[in-house]
Amino acid sequence: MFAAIEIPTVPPQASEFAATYDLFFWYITAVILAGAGVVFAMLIAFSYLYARRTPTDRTPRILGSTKLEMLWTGIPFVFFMSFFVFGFKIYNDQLDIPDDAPEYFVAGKQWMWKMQHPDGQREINELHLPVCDQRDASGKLTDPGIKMSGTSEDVIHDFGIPAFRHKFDVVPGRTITVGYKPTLIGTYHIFCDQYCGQGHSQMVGKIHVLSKADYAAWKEGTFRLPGKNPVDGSPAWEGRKLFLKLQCNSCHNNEASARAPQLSGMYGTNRPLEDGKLQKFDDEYIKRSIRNPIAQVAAGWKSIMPAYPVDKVDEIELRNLTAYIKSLKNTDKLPDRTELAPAPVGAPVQPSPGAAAPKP
Amino acid sequence: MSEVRDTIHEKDEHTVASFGSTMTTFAVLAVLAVLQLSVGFTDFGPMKILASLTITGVQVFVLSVFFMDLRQADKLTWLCAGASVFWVLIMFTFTLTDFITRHMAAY
Amino acid sequence: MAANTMADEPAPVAHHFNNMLQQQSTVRLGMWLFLVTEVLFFGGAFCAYTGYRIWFPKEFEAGSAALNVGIASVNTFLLLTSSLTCTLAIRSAYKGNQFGIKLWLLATIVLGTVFLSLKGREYHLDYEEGLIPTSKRIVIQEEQPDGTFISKERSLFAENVTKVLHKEGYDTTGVYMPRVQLFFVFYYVMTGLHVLHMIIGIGLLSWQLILAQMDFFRHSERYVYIEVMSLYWHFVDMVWMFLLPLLYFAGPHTLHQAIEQFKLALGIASGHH
Amino acid sequence: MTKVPELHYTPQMVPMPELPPEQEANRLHYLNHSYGIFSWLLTVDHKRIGLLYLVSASVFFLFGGLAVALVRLNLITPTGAILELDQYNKAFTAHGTIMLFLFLIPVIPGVLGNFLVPMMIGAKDMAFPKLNLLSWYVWMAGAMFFVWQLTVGGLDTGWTLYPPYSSKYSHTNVLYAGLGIFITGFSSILTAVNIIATIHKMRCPGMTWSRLPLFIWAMYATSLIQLLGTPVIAVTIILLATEKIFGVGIFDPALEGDPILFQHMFWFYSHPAVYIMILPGMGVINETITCFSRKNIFGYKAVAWSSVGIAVVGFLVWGHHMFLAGQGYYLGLLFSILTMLVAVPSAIKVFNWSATLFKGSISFEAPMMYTMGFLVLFTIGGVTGLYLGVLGSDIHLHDTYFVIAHFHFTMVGGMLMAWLAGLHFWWPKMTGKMYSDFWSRLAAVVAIVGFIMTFIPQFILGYNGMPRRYPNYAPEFQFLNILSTAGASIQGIGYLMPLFYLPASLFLGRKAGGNPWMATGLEWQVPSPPPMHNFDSTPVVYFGPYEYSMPNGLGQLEKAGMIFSDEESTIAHAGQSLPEVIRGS
Repeated sequence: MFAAIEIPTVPPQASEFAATYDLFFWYITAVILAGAGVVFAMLIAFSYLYARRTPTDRTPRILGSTKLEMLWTGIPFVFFMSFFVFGFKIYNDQLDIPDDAPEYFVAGKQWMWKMQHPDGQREINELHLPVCDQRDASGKLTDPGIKMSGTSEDVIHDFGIPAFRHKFDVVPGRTITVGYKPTLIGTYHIFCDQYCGQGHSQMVGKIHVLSKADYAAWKEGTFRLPGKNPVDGSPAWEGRKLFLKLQCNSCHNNEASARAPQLSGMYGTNRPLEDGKLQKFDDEYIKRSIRNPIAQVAAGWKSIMPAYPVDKVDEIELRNLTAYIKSLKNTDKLPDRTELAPAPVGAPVQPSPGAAAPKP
Repeated sequence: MSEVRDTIHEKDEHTVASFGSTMTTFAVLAVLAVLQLSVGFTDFGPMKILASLTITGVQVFVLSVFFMDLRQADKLTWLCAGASVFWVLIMFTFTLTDFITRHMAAY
Repeated sequence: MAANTMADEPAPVAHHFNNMLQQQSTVRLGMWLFLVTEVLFFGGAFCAYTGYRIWFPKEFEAGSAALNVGIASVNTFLLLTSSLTCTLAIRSAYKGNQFGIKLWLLATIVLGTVFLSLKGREYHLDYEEGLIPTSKRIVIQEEQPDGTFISKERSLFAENVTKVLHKEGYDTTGVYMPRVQLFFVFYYVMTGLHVLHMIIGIGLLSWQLILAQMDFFRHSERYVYIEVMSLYWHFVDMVWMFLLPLLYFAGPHTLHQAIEQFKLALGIASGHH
Repeated sequence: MTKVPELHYTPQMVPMPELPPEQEANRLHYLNHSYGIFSWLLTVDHKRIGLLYLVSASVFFLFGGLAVALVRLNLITPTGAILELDQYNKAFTAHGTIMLFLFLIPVIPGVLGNFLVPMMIGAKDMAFPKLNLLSWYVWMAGAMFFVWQLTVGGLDTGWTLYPPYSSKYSHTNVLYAGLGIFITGFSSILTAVNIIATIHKMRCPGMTWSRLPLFIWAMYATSLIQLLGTPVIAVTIILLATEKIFGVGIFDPALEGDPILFQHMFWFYSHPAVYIMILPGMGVINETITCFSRKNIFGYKAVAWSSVGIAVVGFLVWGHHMFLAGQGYYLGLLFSILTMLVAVPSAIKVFNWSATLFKGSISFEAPMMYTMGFLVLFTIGGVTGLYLGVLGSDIHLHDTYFVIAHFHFTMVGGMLMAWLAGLHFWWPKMTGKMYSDFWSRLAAVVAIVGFIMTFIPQFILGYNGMPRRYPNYAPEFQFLNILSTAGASIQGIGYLMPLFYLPASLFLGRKAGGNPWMATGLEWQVPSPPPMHNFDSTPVVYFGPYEYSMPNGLGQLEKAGMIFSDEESTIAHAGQSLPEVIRGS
């Protein structure tokens, strides 16, 4: 165990933010070392110079000095403010994320990290990311990097990647989005930093930053699924499968007797609600209507739809359903109510007429 | 030397309010309570909460100044009352700032 | 007026005080400091309440609409009167009127007790209507357009509160019941804490009454003990002044409804439907 | 009048007591005026209540220490050396809750505050002696709930009790612990009421606000925080308990609640609470550093008001615990800038203390050793706090060992050092006996060295991203963890040593005499142990608290500071002009 003692000194700088962060970190360190140095110098010097010589030492009656006190109130204050300004700047910069960045998704649950790539590819406790290497002439990174949206299915967790100098709490019931620009190829820790129960320290993972080529290859390697199912793996496709599995199509369909409103071609339009207000048909509205249908009922429809809490439709599935409904153009029909959920991956492709579709 | 030897304490010498003024205070409070109820029983829409809280504020002021004798209390007692209000305000300001602004932008 | 002649001789001062004035002002300050913590205590609850009310105004009004304002309205005046009577008790103590002390203290205790019993009745009514927050779920049969029945699982609380609200003629479309339940949690916690404080207050009053019975207040300087106790009592009244508009009158109510509800509470309801 | 001996002394040769031995032997004081268990359990004497706190707080300190011993041992290997996962979680939770609620918060207000506040301001007792005793019993009752929940399986939520974990997913004794927090909180409120009332209403003649010892200012600020903060944690616990017992939502997002609201209300108390813990320590340092450098405090007003400043601004910064918790962006901004403000008063204090040593006559008995330890360690703790108060730098360090190291530098390196300094400083006054100089100095050195060895590695661990509350960790962190554990054991020895030589001093120690340190405070002008009601006659104060450098020595000093039976000399010295004051040099 002690054969090769490993003493961590500085963690790898694996993202653009990490570089900025370390600059700031060492700036603070320099300043406070200087400040503390002054104090320690005073302590040492005085303890040496003014150590009690004779028991009857006389000491001058010094009550203080307004000038000095001003000085050591003012100077620290100025530096503290500089910390604040600098710190706020880097905090702010890492918050604005390019819109064209592909969105990865992480859902924490006791005690694992469930990740999903933009194309629907899922991983547990591991995440493969492409490195950012497009730079302009000045060497500035032009790669948009990636978006990382996170939420939790039970308690509060915290998705932390020391090598990126980055972490954020994943809070149940909310989705928080941050951005990464990995710059250094390698494998790094993922830690859960917010205490979440017995397995807290087991809730760790690895983040693999791969070159763009390797990333593509990795995709290739893991993406082809057995059987001939035409799975394209996108969230929308996953959503469609779910749409059938949950039998949303028994009400949301294109038949005359449909008991629920039309979904295709709705995205982005304003829909009238029963209380007369107009509601924009956006992601938020879709998600809300699945979790809590009666909150905003579309005009002219009875609120007969059951609610789907997190135990019925978890965060990732909710996201997939949303993606599917989003993807429905006016032209494409909703699956009609007789269409069954496709057989699961690996099952016989053509279900024999007798065999019912697997119900959830 | 008794003057010198008297310990330091911020003096606040009280007398009790006259019977008349006590009854007057009560009358005022009762009227305010009636007002409070009538506001409660009518529909002002969003103004309702403002109106009723204003009345409550007046009630609390009257009660504390006359019944709780802030009227003749010393600075220190006023400080207590003031401090409690101030700290409650601190709590409300920050917490509610979060409740109101979180949806605009959160980390 | 034997009391007065006795009040002339100075009251004994506690060993660590120099004079009566110091003792009195210290005792007074002590209670004020304690009230500061009480304000922050209720402040915390109100803060949480306000936050959620900002988020869910619709549901909180709905929840409030299901409450019994009749009892609340009457209680307001009971508590106000009790504040008056305990102020009068201080006055009698200051004047050294022993009978007055006992009379007014007793009056205050009685008023407080009536308040509590009415409050208890209100809780009981809520219980009967099933307005108790719970995680229980029930299965109900719901008729489909095609005449068939399908069974659905609903929250027990949601069903009950919907029933009550419809009875009150309140339109529950778009009201999300879990949030209404949140309102009711706050209703019970805040009124519960208030009731708890009233019980403690009545305890203090009774203690003072016993002291009065033991002629403790023969020295009129000791009126300060009744005063600090009354400070506490006034504070409890003050809390109620906030609870009334925030809990009971957050939603729509009418005087008629209040009267009906109060009759119902007394069991002399005249066809309350 | 108390006769103050000349300056020829070291703790080895403390001057004999003033009274002739035979009188001294049968002098009545607060320890020997009555005997028997009930004379202690039913006492309303603030000094005896102080000792009650001393005993109980020390016991709980051992409990907390035991818990952390398990934690540190477990961290020797990356996979956990001795404990199961949930055992570890319970161990660190026990360490946190016990150390905070049963030691750090009550110890200095309870022991030194009770013992010294009345004596320092020349009062016979606390304003409400019975309440004072009650608050000890209430505190013990609360403490019993902690002990009880430990015996029935412990608590595994961490002392922060964040829902929804604590309210929904943890099946340990959240309710007992919550009850414990609630009740001990009630006790600290009562103590605070008592101390503030005492300071306002019971000061002896001449003891104006500008002549109060700075320890009193610190206690005042502390009590202010306890008064204003504690009730909020109480109501928060009530809400949490309601959610847990009835399974209804208040903080649970699945039931429309908001977990972040809990964090707001929790930190509204718990951030000021860290100032409840450190301010009394700062107060002690003011007393010791002036005494052992024979100097006036440098900038009395600045130090006094910075205490109050910390108390007030400390309420405006709680959100810096929640930068990453998902609170509003604008709020984070606000809290970060306010945090930078609250750092300033602490900086002022540190600089003023260092400047106090200037041109002093510094001697290094045990209390001064601990004081020096405080100055060094607290400075490090303070400056490392800046990383965590800044939005940008907190992102990486949040919830890592960097945080652990930071607050142990302030809480242990600051508060615990100050507590030991105070205990050693006033021990002779409390017991009338002087402890062994050698062993006390040795203990101080051992503790400080062990401390540095324990927590410096944790800064590096934190910067490398090792999260807190991890029983198992990545193998590359092992070496530093072993180092830290080794340091912890050295530190532990340092804290155990006083447990032996202090009690031993009761039987073997020399008589300390009224004023072994030649200190100027009122409490030092009565024989030790002090008489039952502190002062035979109400003292009168004519000068500030730290007149260590009056001309022609202590003869005048004693008249200057505090006068007893003969008023004439008092009055005579009243008008006398002070030597020149070096100000604004």
